[in-house]
Amino acid sequence: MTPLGSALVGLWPYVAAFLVGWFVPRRQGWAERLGVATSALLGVVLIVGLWPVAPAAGVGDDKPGEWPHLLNLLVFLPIVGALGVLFLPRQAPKVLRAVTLAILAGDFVVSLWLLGVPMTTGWHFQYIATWIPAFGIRYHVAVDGISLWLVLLTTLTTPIAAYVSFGSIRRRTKELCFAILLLQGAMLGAFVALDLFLFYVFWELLLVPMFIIIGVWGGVERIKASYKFFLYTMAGSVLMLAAILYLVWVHTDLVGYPTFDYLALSRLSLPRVAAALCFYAFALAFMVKVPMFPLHTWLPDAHVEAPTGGSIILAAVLLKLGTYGYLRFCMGMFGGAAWQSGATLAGIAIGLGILYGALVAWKQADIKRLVAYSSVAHMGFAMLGLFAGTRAGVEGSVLTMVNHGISTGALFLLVGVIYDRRHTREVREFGGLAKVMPVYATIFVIMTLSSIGVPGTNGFVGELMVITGTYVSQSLGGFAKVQAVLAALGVILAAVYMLSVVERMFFGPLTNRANRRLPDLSPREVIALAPLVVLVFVIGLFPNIFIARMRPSVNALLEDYEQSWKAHSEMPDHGQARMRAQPEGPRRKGYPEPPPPRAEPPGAEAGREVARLPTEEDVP
Amino acid sequence: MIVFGDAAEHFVLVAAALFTIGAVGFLVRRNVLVQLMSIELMLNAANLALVSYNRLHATEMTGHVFAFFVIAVAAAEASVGLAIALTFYRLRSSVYSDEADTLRH
Amino acid sequence: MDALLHRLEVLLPADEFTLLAVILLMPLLGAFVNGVFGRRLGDQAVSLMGLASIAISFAGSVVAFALLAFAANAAGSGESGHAAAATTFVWRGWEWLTLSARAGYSVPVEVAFSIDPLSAAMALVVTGVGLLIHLYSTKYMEGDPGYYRFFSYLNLFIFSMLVLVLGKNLVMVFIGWEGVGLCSYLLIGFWFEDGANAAAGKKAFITNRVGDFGLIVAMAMLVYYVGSLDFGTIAANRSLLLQDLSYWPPWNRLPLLDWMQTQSDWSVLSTVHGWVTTPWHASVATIVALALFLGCVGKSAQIPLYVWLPDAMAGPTPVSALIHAATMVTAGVYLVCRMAPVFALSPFAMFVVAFVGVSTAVFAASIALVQNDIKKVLAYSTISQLGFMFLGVGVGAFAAGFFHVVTHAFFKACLFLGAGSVIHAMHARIHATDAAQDLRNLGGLRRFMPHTHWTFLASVLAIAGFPLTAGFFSKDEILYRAWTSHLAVPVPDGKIPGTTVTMTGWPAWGPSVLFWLGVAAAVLTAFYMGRLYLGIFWGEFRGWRIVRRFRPRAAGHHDGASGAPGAPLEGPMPRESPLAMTVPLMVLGALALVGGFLNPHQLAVLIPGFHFAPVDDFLAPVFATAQSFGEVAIITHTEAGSVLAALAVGISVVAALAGLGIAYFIYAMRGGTPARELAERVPWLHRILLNRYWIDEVYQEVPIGTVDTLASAAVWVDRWLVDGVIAGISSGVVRVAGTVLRLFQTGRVQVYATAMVIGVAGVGWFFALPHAAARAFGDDDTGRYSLTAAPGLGYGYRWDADGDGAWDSDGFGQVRDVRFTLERERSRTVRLEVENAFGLRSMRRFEFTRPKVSRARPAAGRNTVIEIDEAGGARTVTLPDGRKIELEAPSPAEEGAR
Amino acid sequence: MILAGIVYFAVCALVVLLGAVGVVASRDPIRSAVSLLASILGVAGLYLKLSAEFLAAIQVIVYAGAVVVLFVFVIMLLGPDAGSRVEPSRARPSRVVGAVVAAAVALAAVLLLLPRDHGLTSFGEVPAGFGGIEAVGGHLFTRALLPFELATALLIAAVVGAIALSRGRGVIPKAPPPPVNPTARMFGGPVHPRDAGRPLGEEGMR
Repeated sequence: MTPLGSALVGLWPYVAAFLVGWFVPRRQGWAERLGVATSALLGVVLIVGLWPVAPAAGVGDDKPGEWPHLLNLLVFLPIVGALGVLFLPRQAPKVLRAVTLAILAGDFVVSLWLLGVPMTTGWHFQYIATWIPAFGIRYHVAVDGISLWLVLLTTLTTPIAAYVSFGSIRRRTKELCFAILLLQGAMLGAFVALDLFLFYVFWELLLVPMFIIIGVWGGVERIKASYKFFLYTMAGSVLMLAAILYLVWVHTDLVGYPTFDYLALSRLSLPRVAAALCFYAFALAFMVKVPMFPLHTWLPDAHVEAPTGGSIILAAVLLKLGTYGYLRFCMGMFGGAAWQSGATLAGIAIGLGILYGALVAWKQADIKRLVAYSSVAHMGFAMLGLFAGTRAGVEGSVLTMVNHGISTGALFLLVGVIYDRRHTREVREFGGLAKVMPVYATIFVIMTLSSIGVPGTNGFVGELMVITGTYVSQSLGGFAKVQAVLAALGVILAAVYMLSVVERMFFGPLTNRANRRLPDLSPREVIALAPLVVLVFVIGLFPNIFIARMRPSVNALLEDYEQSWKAHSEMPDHGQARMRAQPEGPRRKGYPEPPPPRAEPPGAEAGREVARLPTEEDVP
Repeated sequence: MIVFGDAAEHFVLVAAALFTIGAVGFLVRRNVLVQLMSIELMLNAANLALVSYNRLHATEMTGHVFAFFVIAVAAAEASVGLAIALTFYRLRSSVYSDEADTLRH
Repeated sequence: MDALLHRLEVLLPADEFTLLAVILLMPLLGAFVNGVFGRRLGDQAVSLMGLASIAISFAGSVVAFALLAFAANAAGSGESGHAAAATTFVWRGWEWLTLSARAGYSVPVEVAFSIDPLSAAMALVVTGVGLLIHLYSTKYMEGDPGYYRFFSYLNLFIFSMLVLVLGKNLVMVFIGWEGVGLCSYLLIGFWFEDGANAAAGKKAFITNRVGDFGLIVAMAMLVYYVGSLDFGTIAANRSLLLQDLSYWPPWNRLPLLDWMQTQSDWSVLSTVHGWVTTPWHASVATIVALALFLGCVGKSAQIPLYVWLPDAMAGPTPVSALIHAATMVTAGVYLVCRMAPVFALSPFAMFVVAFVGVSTAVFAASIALVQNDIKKVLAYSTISQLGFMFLGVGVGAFAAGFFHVVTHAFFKACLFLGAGSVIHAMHARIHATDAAQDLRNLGGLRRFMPHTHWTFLASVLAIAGFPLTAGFFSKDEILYRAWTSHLAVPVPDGKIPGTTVTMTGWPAWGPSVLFWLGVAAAVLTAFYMGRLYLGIFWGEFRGWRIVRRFRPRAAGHHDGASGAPGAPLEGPMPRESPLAMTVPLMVLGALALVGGFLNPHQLAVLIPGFHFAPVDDFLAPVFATAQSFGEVAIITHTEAGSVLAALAVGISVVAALAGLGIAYFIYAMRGGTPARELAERVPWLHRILLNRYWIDEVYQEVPIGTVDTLASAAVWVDRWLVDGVIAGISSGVVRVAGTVLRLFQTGRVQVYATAMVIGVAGVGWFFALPHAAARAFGDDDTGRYSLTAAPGLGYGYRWDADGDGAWDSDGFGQVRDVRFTLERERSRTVRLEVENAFGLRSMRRFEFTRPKVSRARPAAGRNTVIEIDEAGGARTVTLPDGRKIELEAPSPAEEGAR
Repeated sequence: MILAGIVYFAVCALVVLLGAVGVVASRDPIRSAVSLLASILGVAGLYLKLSAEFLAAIQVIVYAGAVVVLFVFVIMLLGPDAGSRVEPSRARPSRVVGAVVAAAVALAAVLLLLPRDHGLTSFGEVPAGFGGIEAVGGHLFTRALLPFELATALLIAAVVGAIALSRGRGVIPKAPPPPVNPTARMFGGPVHPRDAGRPLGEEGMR
């Protein structure tokens, strides 16, 4: 066989997927076809390319092929792009949009590079630069198997959100482009930052563009909603800042030099009360973002008032920052306190997240509000998996984060579609839409099924893993089984509220005259939705390609979690803070070393004794 | 023997006195133009102190450079301040700062 | 033939049985093509695609079945007629995910499928009946705008059902399980323009979800206790399920209860405390089996979750035939058979299965007695028959229960298709769904629709249990086994191993109660089926006045809007359905008549020593594991051919004939008058049955109402408590603080400037004061210490470096450093005084103490610091993580001695 | 020689302080401006005494030559309104504060001039090139380059701000926007046929 022929044979799944995708849209339109076909192709590439294989033997500490500046590029491409957009003329919105989309697409392509290396234990694409040496602040970014997926989720959903926004928002395009790009950079930065100072900077930075997006392009009550969003999140993170400073101070006291580095601060074993206080300071910041009861009420308001693109980003990425933060920082740094509070918090996540959120969602008349409350329920699952602290639980939780980003993001997009057409989101305004908008109805039903966790879609995988992971959890103690059973009740309620809204919107007679002539999805909307639909099934059918990559990281994290709990439980009641053993092997890479001794005479701090004397000659 | 005018303390004293006069002028006068001039006096006092201390640590030029920047800032401040004064005069036909009370209440 | 099978066996090895992939993927392909491209392909291509995919799948199932039989035969001949384990062909797709069990143990879940005799039989039924119903639908659904959608859903359903049947582990079964539920949801709401249909679909889905909840819990428990979800592994390790599970109280410790315990004054409280803290025990097997059974109850429409099935008849009739009669609803029975090794470990759970089954059988049959909608009658009949199946599997007669699944698929599919044929005919003039299938509008159709009539009759006889029909053999076997089976506790001493907890056994009154309830259900079944048959096909046609050469007027296309019997409506002669619809009827009717001879146990009553039960023999290896546990035989029963068996056969024949006879007497000979008289004499009973015991209303009020109230309360809490209180309090604090701080903002430039000047003056004051600050350096090891005073403009210094309390010099100089040496355990107080250019002074003391042993310097980095005392021995070792190890801690006494 | 130094310092300090008092005390702003000029020149003299030749030059050029002239311009622009009125003299807390601070500084001066046994701080020898243009420039363009650039940005911002402020909204009527923005050419004409003839940036606004 000729090389060309064999290449064609090898390529047949891609070609087939592309062709099927090409022929799927019913109406003629090459843009639509190209978008869907590309999504199908990407889906196959994803499956084939990411199929988990045993890592090649001898993958050592020096990971070959990891370009150290990849994450810098990833984070700063949008931020620099945002600044660049400021220099483009606002009179040419098409150019602005094109540039923004190009930057976001470029970012997505760059992020695909992350998939090119095996996600072994430890940090990847690590880049460290000194930033403020006096306080031990470094620019330290890296990904592991957990943040990898959240980064990819971000780079995937933000372009979609931007693309959708450009379809419906015609006002102040320049500012919109700036906000979206800055938001993207800040979100990515928060996911990859391993220095707490850097993390905090990104964490706060992303509030600003989101605040602007809600406050400028939002609905009627947008000002109130954006303030609520901002204040809730800010209040939580201020406590986190205090806790960070305390940790740095303790570290300096113990080891002799300050550092904000996650690797070092996560080795601290604090006295119990201090650990609990720091844990709750961090947890509060994250739980506001997640959000967990009773800090969740900003979410429905923000979602309802935010423009479609803002809602998508909010649901798909911003909420994940809360769960990710809990996983990375609360569990990573205060394993003992997290373990101890796990059962209580899991109770809140189930009773006041999964069940309560579902009940409230059921009663909402506004579709967007309903989806927002369903987020509360879904994030309850994600948090439950973390509280359980088992491998399946944590993996399921990370997968649930991704799933929620995809399905809820798509649902918000779909709600935006109908809002653009009818300028209302009241469920009772609709009914029988399946007749006039069949494609729309089909995709909405697919996303609903994903949201309620029907097997074969992505939602099920996460829920199953979380529930079984909860059942076998040690950290939840005697409550694990009851809590698993109660969480499983959530799957019933999810079906109740989601199917109710589907029934009321799409089925039944077409009664409202205004809905008679609604156009079905436009090519732009189809293209935006196609990758999400493809991903629903890719994750649902081949979850292992995602789980296999996060497994080493999750294992390492849980191992540390358990050790941290042991150290915490062995700590006497009025014990002193101390450092735990430093991580071994690749996970230690990038650990902040003590600064070199200064050339000047010793004693940086006046009046503080330093165990070094002037040399012999100095002594009279 | 250190004579009058050869000690750092004397220069600093002049600077302190100049600053005090400027501050008092800013507090006492209501004329925006005079207030701006008082600010210039205070900036000069700061500059004088900077240069004196720099003379004390003569291996570095930081104080001079700093004073240089202060002069630049003072120039900027003067131009903007005077522009504000002009605009204020145009709006209120007055140069007295206590008549700028739109934001009160 | 054998040579061909040999070839195939080589081609398809048992552990790489790719034929399963073909069987599974063909319907999926059909669903995809029809769903996505269907509208462009046209109806012809759609039906061809649908039919062809199912036909290939069916052919594949036949081949797989033949190979299984062949392999079983080979194994059987090799091992002298007794197969030890069931032959299983496996196809592994890919690893789906990995769960974690206790202690981090991994539980891989594969996308893997296997076919053994049980699933082969089920797959044959699914694809076979599915094929026939597809064929039927090509005509039945003709002209429907959603034609392609219908076939897409139907193919998807077949795919999901095959996943369910062929799944190698519980997760795969669950995927199929929810998949069929989804297809059922879509197909019930197929004509979604009618709100009632969509609501019925939703009801079905949500009710099924309640059952799925049980399945998820069961899966979690199996992961925890067995560490696997693979059927083979579960069966092999089922002894792990014989553990004690104390499921009450669920908490470890509750403060409230502790308080209650201490209240000895109030005996009520301590009594309550005693009640609520008394632990309740069960074996894990019982809980797992009951959780699984909750899933089965939902899917197979048993009490209390049967309510969705009657409503599900809103879907097109072929859907009712395929999904809600022949295949999907029997999935619960299939799952119990599949998990038989687990169920058999718990006699209590088995009794629950059997009792729920037989109660449902009687209950649903009683409702079916008075319903007028023919599809509703068939729906309740389905529920009732499913109850029979559960009775069968519940008493341990897994093969019998499963055989009833097969025969029921034949006759119930035939009945539904027949009903569909009738409705199709009625649509000539009556288009309202309810009216077209109302018994009061039918009658006398045997003259117009002979094919439908005869096949319907055959199925009615079969379901009624008329001797020698399929239903007779299967149902009678169930009843007989209900009477004669005995289920033992799987452990010899009746206690859960390692505990003193007694396992609940099978009650003594169980068999007889189950049997007589079953007989009652059989009588009722025969009666209402007779009523249905006679009502449709006998008597006069009541739909409309038949007019020769009827010509529909343009406006006459109204569909008998009144719907009431005897409406003045004219129409043509009802016509027999086309061939594509009657051929499936005939095939299924024939199977309903003769299908029973696949397993004719009962002939042993007539012919002593007769043994011919291919189905039983074929399935026996599958259920062999469940029959016993270790040495203990769990399921035993009196062998066929005995007097008891004969008696049982006799009773069930009498029951069937009595039911049919009464129906014939009432409806054929007396035209239904006795029934009406009875209804007038006991109106309450009639009303109860007609309104289906008001169960739907009760459900609407009690569980749904409760959840509804809860949801309203939650919304209230969310709006007023969470948002009102939390946000209110914080905003109140901010408002008060803002009001206070606003007082300072006068808006006057001079005031701000004054504040600034005060601040600057403060800073100036600080600088005007002298500050006697100094840095201390020292080394405890050498005892050398030094102090360096901080510089200041115009500062003069004087020291008291020797600590004698007098200044070293009277005046102030420029000496900024002092150095001195200390002995061990000596202290010194050094004083420093500073005078500045303004003549102001400031003094400060510095205490120096050289310790006995140098104080440890905090470990920096990864150094291990070893401190050495005077004697030269190591004292403390500081590890890199900051931990200190005291090597020898001198006691105070020792200290003193030194 | 020593005496000359003492006299020089005394004269300069006197000019500085008297000029400052003149700035604050003169009722007529133009007198204040002239006093300011004197004070600034005095400071320049002190700079010379401190071997800061370059700064002294800058002080004269920038302050005396530009800033004070700017003040004079503005005062002339405002004409007689610029301070003819007698200022209201109510006893305000700011005056009290000012008086107290001034008294404190005077006290400090007296204290400072009293003799001490440890003496005053001497300046010491002047290194070669100290305070020259080379030394300052070398520092400015190496270590302080970034602030230097930022200072230029600040000055530009100040210029723009001053212009924007003094243009005045109500005085100069706003020019009507050009019909088609020139940037349209840059990106190939009107963005959409629908928007032809409409100013860019409003396209799609409904």
